[in-house]
Parts: sequence; C-alpha cells; structure tokens
Amino acid sequence: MPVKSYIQAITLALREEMERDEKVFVLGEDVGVRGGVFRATEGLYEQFGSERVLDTPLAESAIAGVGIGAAMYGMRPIAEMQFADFIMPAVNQIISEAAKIRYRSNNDWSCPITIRAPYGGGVHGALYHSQSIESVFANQPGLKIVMPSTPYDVKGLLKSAIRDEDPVLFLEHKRAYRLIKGEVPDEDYTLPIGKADVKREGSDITVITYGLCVHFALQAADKLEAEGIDAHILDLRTVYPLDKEAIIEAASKTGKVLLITEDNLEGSIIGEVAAIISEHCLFDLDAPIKRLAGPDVPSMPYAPPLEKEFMVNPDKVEKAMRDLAEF
Amino acid sequence: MPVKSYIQAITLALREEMERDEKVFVLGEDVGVRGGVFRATEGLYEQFGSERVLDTPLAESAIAGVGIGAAMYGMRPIAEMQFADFIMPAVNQIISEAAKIRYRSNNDWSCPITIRAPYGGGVHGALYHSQSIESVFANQPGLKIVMPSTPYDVKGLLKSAIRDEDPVLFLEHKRAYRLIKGEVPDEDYTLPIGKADVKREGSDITVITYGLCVHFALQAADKLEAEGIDAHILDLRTVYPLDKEAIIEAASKTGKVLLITEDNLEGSIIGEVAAIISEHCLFDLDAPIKRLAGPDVPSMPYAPPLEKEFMVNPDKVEKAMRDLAEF
Amino acid sequence: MVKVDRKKKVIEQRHEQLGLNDEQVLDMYRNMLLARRIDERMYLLNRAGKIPFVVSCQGQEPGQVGAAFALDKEKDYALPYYRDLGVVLTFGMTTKDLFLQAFAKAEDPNSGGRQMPGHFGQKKNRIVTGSSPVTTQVPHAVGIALGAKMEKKDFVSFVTFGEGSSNQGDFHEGANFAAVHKLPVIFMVENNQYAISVPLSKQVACEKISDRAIGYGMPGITVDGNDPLAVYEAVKDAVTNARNGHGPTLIEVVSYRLLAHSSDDDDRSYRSKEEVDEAKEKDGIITFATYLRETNVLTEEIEVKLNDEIKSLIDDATDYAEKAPYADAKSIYKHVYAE
Amino acid sequence: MVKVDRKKKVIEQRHEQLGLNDEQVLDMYRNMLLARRIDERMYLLNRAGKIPFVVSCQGQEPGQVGAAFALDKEKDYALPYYRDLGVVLTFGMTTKDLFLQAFAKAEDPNSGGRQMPGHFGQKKNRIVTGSSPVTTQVPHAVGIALGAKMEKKDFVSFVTFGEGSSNQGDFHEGANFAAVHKLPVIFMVENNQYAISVPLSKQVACEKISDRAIGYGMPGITVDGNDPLAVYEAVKDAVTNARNGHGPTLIEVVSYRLLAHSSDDDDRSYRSKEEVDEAKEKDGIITFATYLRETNVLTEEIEVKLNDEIKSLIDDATDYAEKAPYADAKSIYKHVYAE
Ligand SMILES: Cc1ncc(C[n+]2csc(CCOP(=O)(O)OP(=O)(O)O)c2C)c(N)n1
Ligand SMILES: Cc1ncc(C[n+]2csc(CCOP(=O)(O)OP(=O)(O)O)c2C)c(N)n1
Ligand SMILES: [Mg+2]
Ligand SMILES: [Mg+2]
Repeated sequence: MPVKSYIQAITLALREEMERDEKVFVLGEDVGVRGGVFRATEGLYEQFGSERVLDTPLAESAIAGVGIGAAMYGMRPIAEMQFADFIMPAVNQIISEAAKIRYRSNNDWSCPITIRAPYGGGVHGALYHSQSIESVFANQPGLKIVMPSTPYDVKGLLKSAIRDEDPVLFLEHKRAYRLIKGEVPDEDYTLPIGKADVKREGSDITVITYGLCVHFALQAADKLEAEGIDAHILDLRTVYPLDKEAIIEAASKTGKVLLITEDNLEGSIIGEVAAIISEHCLFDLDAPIKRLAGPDVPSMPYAPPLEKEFMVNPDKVEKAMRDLAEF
Repeated sequence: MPVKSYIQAITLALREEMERDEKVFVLGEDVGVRGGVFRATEGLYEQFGSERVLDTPLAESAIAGVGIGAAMYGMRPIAEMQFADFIMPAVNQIISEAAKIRYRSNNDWSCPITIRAPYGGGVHGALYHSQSIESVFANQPGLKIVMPSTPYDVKGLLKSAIRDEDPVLFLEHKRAYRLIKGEVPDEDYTLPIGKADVKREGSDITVITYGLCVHFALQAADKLEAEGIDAHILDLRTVYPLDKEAIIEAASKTGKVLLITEDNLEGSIIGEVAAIISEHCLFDLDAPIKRLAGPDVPSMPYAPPLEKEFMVNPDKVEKAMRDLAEF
Repeated sequence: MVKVDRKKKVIEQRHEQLGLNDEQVLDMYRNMLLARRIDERMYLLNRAGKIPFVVSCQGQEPGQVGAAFALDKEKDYALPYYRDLGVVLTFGMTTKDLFLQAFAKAEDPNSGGRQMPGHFGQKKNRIVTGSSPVTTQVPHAVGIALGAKMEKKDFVSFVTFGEGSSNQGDFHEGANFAAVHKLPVIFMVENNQYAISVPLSKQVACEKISDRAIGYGMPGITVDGNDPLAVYEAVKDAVTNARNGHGPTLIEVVSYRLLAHSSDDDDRSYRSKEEVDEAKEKDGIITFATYLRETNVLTEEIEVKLNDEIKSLIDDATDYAEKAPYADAKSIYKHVYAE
Repeated sequence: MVKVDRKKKVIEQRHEQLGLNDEQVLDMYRNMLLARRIDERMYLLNRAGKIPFVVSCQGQEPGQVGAAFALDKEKDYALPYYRDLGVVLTFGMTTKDLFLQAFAKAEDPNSGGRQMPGHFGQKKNRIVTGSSPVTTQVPHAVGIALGAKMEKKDFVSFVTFGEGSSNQGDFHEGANFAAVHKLPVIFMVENNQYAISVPLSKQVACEKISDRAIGYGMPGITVDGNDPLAVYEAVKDAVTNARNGHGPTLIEVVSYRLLAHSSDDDDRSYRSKEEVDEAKEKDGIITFATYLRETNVLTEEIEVKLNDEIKSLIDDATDYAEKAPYADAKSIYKHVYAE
C-alpha cells in the first residue's frame, strides 16, 4: 500500500470525493490559487476550476453560513477554516444553524456540510495558531466532530464526513500534517463516524485519547512493553458524540484508565469520557481515572521553552502510563 | 430581611454598583428606555441616564467587543445579551479576546467586563430562547462563569463579578427571575466567585448541581426526608473554574453522587464534575456516579408536551435521588 | 371630469405599466389582507390565552406581498424573517399551516410544533427554515444563490430581515460575499423604524439602509413599503438583474411596525400613541384598497366575497389547528441526525 | 531656474502648509526608514534560522508613520494590526522592544514572548494588546472611544486593519456602533491589495473601501499610502473632527504589500514579479526621501548620520535580544487571572 502523509490523505480524499460527486466543492481563504496555507487543497483549483475551489473573502461566519445555505440547497460544501482558532466568528452559524437545521425543521431540511479546520500545537503558533477547539462544540447535538490520528483514518473518515447527511466538524492536527505518515489504500473506502478504534490491544492499562496524542501513546507503549507493561490504546476518532460502548469496553478491559488530550484539562472532551466510565464501569476500576492534558492556561505561548512546558509530549505520556501501571 | 425575587436582586446589585462606582455602566439591546426585555435594568435609565445605560445597535459581537474595549480602558462595563442563545455571535470576542487579554499581554492589560445573559428553559421559548450555553465557554481559562440559584447569591455574586478584575460570564436562569424569591440583605455584601455552596447538609446522598435545579433538589430533599433519605446538596454557583475541593468534599461525604444539569447531557459541565470525582475520590464511592440532564437533542421544543419531556423537573430529580439512595 | 379621468388613467397605468393585470393585483390585495386578518386573529387568540406568542406583520404586509409577487413561486427560494406572513402566504403556505404553527401542533409544516411561531420553513415551497438569532439567514441565501450559479440554474434567492438586524456582522459578510461572486440574491431590509424599543436613530447613523449597497458594489434602492407596486417594481428589477447574472441588489422597504414588537412587548413605554396613529393613516392595505377601488379592480361585490372567503378560511384553520394533536412527547428524540 | 524654484516652493509648502516643520518631517522619515530596516533585519534573521517568523510592514510604512504623526502620543490610543511597525515605533515602542518580541524573550513588553511577532501591546504607550483573529480590535477601539466620551476626555482612538479584514462582521458592527454614538475613532484600512493570496478583486466588489463609510453615516476618504503627508493630512482632519465631538471617520490608505504575506508564505504562486516590481517603483520611502532632498530637509550629512544611527540601533537591539533570556518555563501558569 502506498505510504502517505496525513495531509496527503486529506488532499486525496478531497480530490476523490470531488471526482465522484459534482456537488462537492471547497470554499475558504486561500484554498484556490494558493492551494491553502498548509497546501491541503493543492492541485484542486487546477483540476476543478475556480467555481468548485472557491477563494472566499476573509469572513468565517460567511464561509460557514454560505456553505450552510449551499448545503441546504443540496450541494456538498467543504468549508475550510484556515486555523481552528479562527472558527470562533463562525460559532453562531455552526451551533445555531448547522447543528439545528434538521431538528428545528422536523426533518424537512438538512445541512450536509463538512467544516475542516487545522488545530493543535507544537508548531510555534502561539496562542492563536495552536488551540484545541473541540470542546466549544462538543455539547451540540446535531453536530458531529471527527478528529483522526492516522492518514488511513483521515481518508476514510473525511470521505464519510463529506457523504454524511449532517454537519461534520473535521479537525486536523496541523502538526500531524507532515509528521505522521502511514499506509493509505488507493481504493475508495469509508470509515464509520461515531466509532472509536482500538489502535493497540493490551491488558495492563487502558489509554483513551485522539489526534496526535495517539501517536505519543503508541510510542510510549512500545517502550513500556520492554518493561512488561502492556497498554491498550483506544483512539476516539469521533469526539462528539462519543462511542460510549467502545469507551466502556476499553476501560473495563484493564481497570486502569489514562485519558489524554492536548486541550486544557478542565472542560475538555476527556472529562466526558471520565464521566461515562464513572457512570458505567466504576466497579471495574482498579485505580482512579487519570487525566493528562494541557494546563489550564488560555493557550500555549510562543517562546519555545514555554510552548514545550504546555504541550503534551511522548515523555509526559510515557511517565503517566508508567505511573498508572504501577498504581 | 427583605424578600426579593431573583430578578429584583439583579436590578438591585446593578443599581448599587452603579451608585458605588462611576465607571460601572450597562450596555445592551433594549436595556435603556425599555428597561430590558425582562426588566432587569428597570429604572436604571431614569436614574443614571442614557450615557450609563446604553441602548446599543443589534449586534452582539459589538456589544461584547465595545465592552471589552471600554474595560481595557478602565471602565467597568456590564454587557447584557438579551438571551443567552444570542451570545453565539459574540463567542469570538469572549473567547479570543476577553479571556486571553491578561495572559497574552503578560499582565500588562486586563479586561474587567461582566457579561450577563438569561439562559434556561421552561418558559415556552423553544429552541432559541431556552438553551444552556455554559459548556461552550467552560473550557476557556481566563474566563469565569457564574450561575447563581438564589436571590441572595445573585446579589452577592453579581457585585463580585462587576468588581472582578477579570471577565465574568454571569448567567441568570430566566425562569428563576420571578419564580424564585428569597431574603436579600439591604447591605452591601459580596460572595466569592469560585466557591461552591452547601445548600443543604445531609449524609445519605450528595447532589451537585446549579441554577434552577438547586431548587428542584431542595424540594425533593424535603420530601425524601420523610422517607428517611438525607440529601447533601452542593450548589456549584461558579461553573468555571470549578471549586474542586468543595466537589471532592461533598462527594466523599456520602459516597453516592447525583449530578444534575438542565443542559444536554453529553459535554455538559457535570461531565467535568464527574471526572474530578473519579480522579480524586473514586475509592470513596459506594455507587456509580449518576447524572440527570436534558436529553442529547439540540434544544427544547416549543409545544408544551415536548418542552416538558425535555426539561429536568422536581419529579425527575426526586426519582433520581431516591433511586440513588436505594442503590 | 376631464381631470378625474386623467388621474384615473395614470393610476390605472401603474399596475398595467408594471405588467400586472387586474387579477394579479387583486391577488396581491387578497394576500396582504389575508396576512393582516390572520395576524389579528392570532392576537385575539393570544389575548384569550389560547396561544402563547404572536409576532406581528401588521404594517409590513404590502411590501412583503409586493416583493413576493415579483418572484417566481415555482423556482425561487425565499428566506423570510419572522414577520413575513405576506411572503410565506404568497409562496404557498396555507392559512391552516399558519394556525397549526401558532398552536404548535404536530402537523405544523414549519417545525411540527418545535419552533415558536414566525420561524418559517417549508421545503416543498422553497421556504428555507429559519431560526431566532437574527440575520443568520443572510449568508444562507447567498449559499443558495451560489448553488444556482454552480448548477447554472436561473432561480434567485430572496432574503428579508429587519433594519436593526442589518447591523449584524452576518449581513455585512453575506452581502459582500454575494457581490464579489455576483450571485443572484435579493437582500430586502424591512425598515419598520424600530428594533423592539430601539428607534432607527439609535440603530444606524446613515440616511438610508440602502446606502450600504455601494460599499459592497451592488445597487441599493429605498422604496415606500406602503406601496406594494413600488416594492414589486424594485424587486422585479432586481430579479431581472440577478437572473441575468448581474448579481445582487439591496432593497430597503420603508414601513412602520403598527403593533408592539410581539405579544410579550408593550410599546407604550418607548413610543407615543400619536406616532403610531400617524403611521396607521398611511397603512398600505387601506391605500392599496383605495387604489384598487379607484381603478375599478376592487368592486364592492368582490370585496364582500373576499372578506367572507378570508373569514371562513381563518375560522376553519383556527378550528382545525386548535383541535389538532400535539406531536408525541417521545418524538423529541427524533431527527437529531438523519435516521 | 525660475521654473525649478517655483516647483521647489510649492513642494516645500506641502509639509509647511500642513503645519509640519522640517524636524518633524525628518522624524517621520526616520521612523519609516527605521521600520523598514528593522523589517529587513528580521527577514535576515529568519532566513538565518534565528527567529521563526516575520510578518512584514514593507510598503506600508509611509502611511503608518504619516497617520501616527497626526495623533497625540501623550493621550491617544492606538490599536495597530500586525504590520504596523511604523505606528508602534511612532507611539514609543523601541527597536529593542521589537527585537525582544521577535526573539520571544522574557523582556518583550508586548507579551513576554507569549505571542508571535506582530502582536503588539504596551500599556504605558497606550498601544492596546492585539490578537491574531483579524478585526477583533475594531470594536475594542470603539469601546475605548466610548470611554473617552463617558469620561469627557478628548483623546481619540486609532485602529488599523487590512482591506481583507474589512469584510469581517466586527468591522461592520464596530463602525456602526461608533457612528451611532458619535465616538472619537479613526478607522484606518491599510489596503495593500492582497489578503494573503487573495487579490482585492476577490475580496470586495466596491470601488473603494472608503465607500463603506456612507453606510454608517460617517465621512470616508481614500488616500495614497505612498504619500505620508497625504495620510497625515487625512488623519489630522479626522482627529480634529473626532476631538470636536463629530464622530468617527473611515480612512482607506492605498499601498502595496511589497513582500510575501509572511516569512511562511511564497507569493510567486499568486502574483507576478512584474506586478511587484512596478509597485516597488512607487515605494513611498524612496519618493519621500526624494521630496525631503528636494526641499533640502534631508541633506547628505543627515542621511549618513541617520543610516548610522539606525544601523547601530538595530545591531544593538539584535544583539541584546538574541542574548536575552526566555521567560522561565514555569511562568506559563501565571497571569491567567489577576493575582
Ligand atoms: C442575534 C439576536 N440578538 C437578539 C435577538 C432578540 N431580538 C429579536 S427581534 C429583535 C429586534 C429586531 O429588530 P429589526 O431587525 O429591526 O426587526 P423588526 O423586529 O423590527 O422587524 C431583537 C433584538 C435575536 N433574535 N437575535
Ligand atoms: C479571523 C481570522 N481569519 C483568518 C486569519 C488568517 N489570516 C491572517 S492575515 C490574513 C489576511 C489578512 O488580509 P488583510 O486584512 O488584507 O491584511 P494584510 O495581511 O494584507 O495586511 C488571514 C486570512 C486570521 N488571522 N483571522
Ligand atoms: Mg425593525
Ligand atoms: Mg491586505
């Protein structure tokens, strides 16, 4: 199977879906001639033209809102937010509109839009080019939030998002774009939104996480194996709505659970994961649930030592996993 | 002590703070001549004039953003969002700006703004006049979110919010406005933001909640007392950042915990509360943590039977408390 | 006599000059009168405690109906705002539909009783579902027009909103987007002088809301909302432009909100009775009726029939809707996602 | 000879007519040159791998400095955007401060190394802290001006942003608010023809960004950003109006972004070398220098001294900043809330 980077998998999924369905189109800032500031839409403008790869004015609420209108009409828009941090002006369109269109119209109208946004830190982006923003949206029934970790998942899940009948927020870890590579089949395939994925089978401790941290956990697990610690790793993939069964199963399996997010701790996705576990498998636990996350400060600073202090990294993950195993 | 309604306590706090400090002013839609659509600012326009009780154009991002600018300059703005549901266009100003101004400027600038918004259901307001919106903001270090349940707390906490050196989101349950009455001292007093409050001492089960649900829990506790069930009730009051010590203490006290919110379940504040408990006092628990919340549908519908189905109410609370006690 | 004839001639030519025949202007009149009567009945029902909420169209029906008549009800899309009874009636929503929504019953085509009254939506008539936060529909209209352009269809998308709402960012962003991409959108501001209690002078400092058009590079026009023919003409021109690929237009329709903001509001605290009374004298329904009588389009016979027809429509619809069942409580778990 | 003299006279009168003496225009020149040289050095440092990021001011310094000189540095508030080296230098930020921020060191007065370069803020000079999401500073400027009005102070608030950013809702909402409440704000759009890769024609369909002013009921003016005196004059007039209680003004300053969007961008994929070269010929720093030489304000002697001064300022600042310590890693937990 060909090996591709995370961002190549994105471009590939976009291209294949645009080839497959004429209603699919891309809109956003600099997505056209420039191919996106990260190059996620590279080559699409050349292949599909300016009408299907739309450079929009600099206005996120319009990018989301115009996309929503087009989706209600019957198109399949893929709106790009240049950085996830800049999705904030579009919150009203996403929460008040996209998420509620089917429900409020009693199933008369629907809104099959995909909104892509690069999130996450470790790229010297400082406060406003590093944030995890999923928790702002992870309480909005009607919306789905997908955050894949591998190129394989990216391709399959982005295709599912585009074909989904409902709005999907598709969050891409920008540090993973070129760092993470993996096998990606040339064939057309989709992966189910709403399903977590066991990335490693293990029996001593359970790690539940998503995005870049999945890789940190996998690396740490390889190291810890030598020490006789066998980690079970569940990749949430869809962070809203959560895959409760998979979470319960993974937590029950080892009775020792570590939850990891790159987001600030308080109010992050993994709080809900902890709540699900404590509601459903409390008596299967052999240790308190552990959480590893960014600190509760607004976002990561720019200066390298400060950014490093903020970021979850393989060392911190390894230590947390070992501590839990030794509990 | 004089008995006042929840909304009277708001007006009183506003008036006293405006009398106390010339820098305090109010801005929002219809807050002036009309005294607010709920009448929270009644009489203030007459007393303080149009310059300190500002009717603004219909634009929430500007209401927040202009308030933020004024706060950075040194004023003490109190911005009103007419309904909490309409805070969404202002999310960028609140999350990207207000919450991060002190941090990003390394303590050079600050933003002492109070943003008031009526939230909550049970008023035939349908999808867009009933929402709980706290979870959208409850992952933003730099911001505080206060949600009082009683007129006494309203006055003391609103005063603290106005005097706070940092931005405070002050969420008022609109159904409590006239429904909830209680003693409110005439004196000037403040209550600490960030501290939960035990509203009832008990030894069998612990209920942790906030807002209108505090009253449902208190009512239910009175009934259950007759059945020999003694409930301990903690009112969070500040939902971000949470009062971890108080939560841990309350949960440990009885070992049986029920968390209640009117918000949709998944991703709500009480998920974080459950996570704190499961991290810190797992071995003190005698029952799985229970959560009672609105269902995971976008928001409550308008038709009375549908609204009722959605809303947490005293009966549902009583049942959940009894079930937990009997676990 | 000569004088009168001349005047009559000129008057007559107004609708004919616009290409409207007698039947069409009678239809226009019917729809605005129907909207008014429905609204009046809803207020009665509200005061009688039978329905919890009304948000009124009164004063704005002539502009709404005039505009909607300039559109093609077979293909154009409408994104009305909460006062647009005149628009949705013209686009095919029935009186019965409207009472079903007022009573929040299961059969309500707008939302099955999920939304408050005034939150229109009906896919079969291309009335696009709306929400409460004002102005969010503006970018939606632009997106639908983008669909027209991409699919090379010649429909237009027609969106309305209040003058207060034209201060929201979404208006600005949507209008600019439509102009840059030359999309077939008609932006119609219904300027009724108030945003709840806040008068125009505290909402904007420009002379006309249509002055905003030049900043987007699109035509802007202000018309008298009490004159349905003037509004018809303005919208018709804009539609022609849009269908020909010349892009969007901003139309400001000036009227007056004759009642309080909604059934929850009391307008006496912020405006005078005199002001309201003065506006009532310019009520476009009355002046249009006079025009139709003067041009012999509206005869006494027709008028009686029309009033009877409207009354029985409304009576039947009220009756039906009042008796109709609510949706099942358990239905609230449905339609969060596609099933 | 007569001819030449006459021309010179007219030219001389330009800055004098504006009430600027020779020293002042020299200062203006110094600041724009300093801004340019700082930017150039930062690019060098970036290419050498010493600083991770630069966002350039090149091409916009004349307008920035011209505008800032029209303000009162003792009382007015500036809300600059990321390219505004010329503004912050004029408002009192030092060369050393700027290199400290480029190197993200603890002593950086803007953020102590927390923010990326170009995110200005320095309270003692009334430079208001800014963020990355564009245009959020516009309502802030309005709020500060509201403070002036409420406290009956006569300062103005001056806010800048790119032409692409003028399409954000916050521009619209902020401008409208300021106009309705007649607040002392100067809105300055720095129109450099691009928003990253997107050319003006895909950002807006209006002829001039200043055409947006009428829609808010405020004066709008477009000036040549290569001419610092023209910008000075426009801003000066707006300031006078604002201080006299006549409300805000929208000023569009037309220039060209001479470099790529930032050190992370490559502009060759979306614009031609010819276009850039053409713009370079109109570089306002060069034409202003010519003017100053022609008017004998800038002599060779002064020029040499100035270049030396600037070079050593920059060398020293680079040196200092490079060696300065980062903030302590544990400091990231500080200043989330007041302590
Ligand atoms: C974003 C948002 N903010 C506030 C409201 C509350 N609200 C409902 S209607 C209204 C006034 C609207 O005024 P205008 O746009 O002039 O329309 P009109 O009601 O006069 O027809 C307000 C403030 C809302 N619906 N949405
Ligand atoms: C809300 C938001 N969206 C997107 C961006 C990413 N971004 C940074 S600068 C820029 C272009 C700005 O163009 P313009 O306003 O013309 O200013 P210029 O850079 O040309 O000076 C974009 C899209 C951002 N910073 N903020
Ligand atoms: Mg109005
Ligand atoms: Mg630009």
